[in-house]
Amino acid sequence: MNGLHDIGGMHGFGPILRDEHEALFPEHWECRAFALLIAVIASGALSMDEARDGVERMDPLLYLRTIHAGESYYWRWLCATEILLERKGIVTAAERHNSRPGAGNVPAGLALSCLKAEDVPERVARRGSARLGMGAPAQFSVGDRVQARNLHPEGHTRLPRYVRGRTGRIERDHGVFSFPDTSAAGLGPKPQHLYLVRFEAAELWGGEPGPGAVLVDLWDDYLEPSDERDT
Amino acid sequence: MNGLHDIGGMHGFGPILRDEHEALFPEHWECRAFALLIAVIASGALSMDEARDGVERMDPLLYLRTIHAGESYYWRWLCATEILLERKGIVTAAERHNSRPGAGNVPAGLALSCLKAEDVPERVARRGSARLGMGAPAQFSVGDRVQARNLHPEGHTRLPRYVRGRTGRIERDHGVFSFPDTSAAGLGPKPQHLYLVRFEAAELWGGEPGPGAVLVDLWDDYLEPSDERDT
Amino acid sequence: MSGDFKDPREPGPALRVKALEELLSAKGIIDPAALDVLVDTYETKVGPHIGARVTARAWVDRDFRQRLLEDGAQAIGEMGFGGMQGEDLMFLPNEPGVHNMIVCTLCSCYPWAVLGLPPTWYKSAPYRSRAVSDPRGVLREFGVDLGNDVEVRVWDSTAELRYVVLPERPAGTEGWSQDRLAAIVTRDALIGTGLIRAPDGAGAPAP
Amino acid sequence: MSGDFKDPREPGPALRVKALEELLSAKGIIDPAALDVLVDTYETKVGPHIGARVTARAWVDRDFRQRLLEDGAQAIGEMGFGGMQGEDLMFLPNEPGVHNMIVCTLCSCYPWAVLGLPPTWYKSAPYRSRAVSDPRGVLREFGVDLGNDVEVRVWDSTAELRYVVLPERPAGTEGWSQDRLAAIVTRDALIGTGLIRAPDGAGAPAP
Repeated sequence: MNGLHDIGGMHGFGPILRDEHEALFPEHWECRAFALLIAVIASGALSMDEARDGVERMDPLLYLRTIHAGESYYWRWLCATEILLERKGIVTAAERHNSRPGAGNVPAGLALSCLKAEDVPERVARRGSARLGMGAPAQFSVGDRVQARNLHPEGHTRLPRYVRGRTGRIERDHGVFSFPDTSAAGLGPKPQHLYLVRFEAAELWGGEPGPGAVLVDLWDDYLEPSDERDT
Repeated sequence: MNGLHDIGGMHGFGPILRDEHEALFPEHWECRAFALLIAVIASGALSMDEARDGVERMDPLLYLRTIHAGESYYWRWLCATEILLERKGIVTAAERHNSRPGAGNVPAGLALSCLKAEDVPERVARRGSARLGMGAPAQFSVGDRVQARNLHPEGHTRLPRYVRGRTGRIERDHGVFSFPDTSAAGLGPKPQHLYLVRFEAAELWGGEPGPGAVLVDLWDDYLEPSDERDT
Repeated sequence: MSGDFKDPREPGPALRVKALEELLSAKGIIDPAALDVLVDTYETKVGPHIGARVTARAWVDRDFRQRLLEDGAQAIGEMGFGGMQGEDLMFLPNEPGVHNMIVCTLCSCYPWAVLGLPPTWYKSAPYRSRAVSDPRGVLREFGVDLGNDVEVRVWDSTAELRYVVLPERPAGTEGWSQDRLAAIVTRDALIGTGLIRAPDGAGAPAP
Repeated sequence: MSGDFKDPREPGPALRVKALEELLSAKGIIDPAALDVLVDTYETKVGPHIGARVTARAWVDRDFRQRLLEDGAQAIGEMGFGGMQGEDLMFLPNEPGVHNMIVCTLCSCYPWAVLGLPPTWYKSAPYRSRAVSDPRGVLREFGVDLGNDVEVRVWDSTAELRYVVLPERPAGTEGWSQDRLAAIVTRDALIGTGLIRAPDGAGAPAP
């Protein structure tokens, strides 16, 4: 989705405002919104990919207020949680509005497991990799020149606009991961290789004052071979 | 400037809301903001390029409210007028704040001519072309394949992000026009050819349901020759 | 934090416009009476009826149509029209298999001299964002369902050229007067977001 | 019109979160007591002190450093660290002539397991927009002025990999204990928006 969230390379947002004394959760609701989304993900009701998709579908104006006008970041988590639980039929808008469960219940087929307080430490400390335990053919190898495809999907994607159509080099093969575009849409993990791709700053932005590069993790489906010569 | 105004190809703004009975200027201030900017441009105090630059430099949040949340379009004109008159030293922020002229006056060197009521009809109906009455070498000819440069200027530009790096064909040479990027920055007109460039929809957006193209007016400085084969 | 224009410490737009107008008037840069005339011009004189009359003439006058397509500003000048935001003008003829549509993705450029000031939707995010990337979807929202065999050309007004769609004359309007034809030309058809259909009983002779 | 969340008819976030929490609790999907523990974990247990301790050890223990660069998650696991938002972890060593910096342009991914939850500026438009296109300008705002001979590598966290900068050990800290070294490692240095300087009198023996 070409949304406001895809903000890399934009201008006009002014200086970086820092507050070294800010509280982690200035208002109480923020810590609840934070923990709520984590607990909902832990229950299996939704995935991180879906959560990101939910943030991207919140109203652009409110989204902008959370990144530019001092509104709490956790508005994004709250909106994403509401949007996704509604999409999945787990909490309907009517239930939210009435603040009480409706006649319907959690849809059959969702095997949810409630995260209990005593299991939180283990959950937070769990070290399992997000890599999938399955093989998939790798389209590229380290050192290959690749071009990011010029895709404009209306759904969730992790291919930033600023690299689309630009040429880079595979720096590392991270292994096989779930593909966010299909995963967020409920179409399954579509397992494929994820690569670390290095784009020279000059390739992305034109002239730069010194040497530089942006390194981005991109999936096989985002990439095609490049026939551009090395620079 | 890669700003929120450069919105072609974005998603997430919902349906097109139409009101067939809307007034031209729902609130009185809107008609004054409209006419004020036109009169200021007519005075020679600023150019259309500068006016667009001013809109792009207004706060992103207010800008978004005017394109997405029902705030008046003429906020853009009002903000642009304020920003530019201040930049040029014609009306300072202090003067606006106090609602009275300060000790300083219009900077010397600006030969402004006030648009009088009796001259409005002639001004509105004036048919002079915006083409410049001077020659400039044309880099391209009708039929040439061209690639829009991948430029990311921090100042005003009329090269939309969605065509950057994409390949099209020169359909028409409009003649020599002033170059907005330098004109808006007060660096002069840098006269050059302006072309109508046709980009196939599939080149811009990937797969499309039917044949289509986007036609964009682009200046010589935005373009380079393309060695891509015809499709 | 930056930029919330509803900050109660900030004056609203009415006060801000008034302050600017008074300051510029005091400095001799603008004449408030000229503002009155400008507003009146676009409220009462310049509007889509101009585009409708130009279109009707192009439908009945083959030579005019040709001149219109060659140099739009020159041709509408013959009819006494033209001027601001229409100095360099191209009319885009719809034909069987080709549909044209105009937009300004970067701001809200519009052929004022032919259509007056644009409607709010033309200046808003949903239209500006999707017209270039999903024109068929946009057209469907306007009730226009083009077959996938029709080529859609979207004209993004990035320079001082101004574009206007020249719609196809609907069947069943043979023998109509220019005035009667002008009455069925809509603003949306001239933007390219509408088609012109002859009203019921169109084939009947003019009353 | 759409989306003004300050619409007085809409409940504020506190009420909305409360409603969701109660509904999900009633449905048996979440346990409010687990939320308490999650909040406490990130308020009191997981934070940039972890990254500081890892860094200090990497500075004094060459073998650990090598393991850390080979598999960050595995190596910090030796120290009892790791977990959520740090399952796949790469440490990026700064060196003479190479400076690393992390960002997430698409959302706000951040190596929680090493740094805790990110500061607001990291999640905000000015940093996210400019880190990739103008990193030197961003660094200057943080008081870091890199020469144009230094290569700046910006790591945009678009996947589940999490990146952490491994800063250079400042001169004058020879012989310091790991604890003393950890105390000078800043969160910003681990993001790549700061450099670590030894405090005055750094060269003196530890007290």
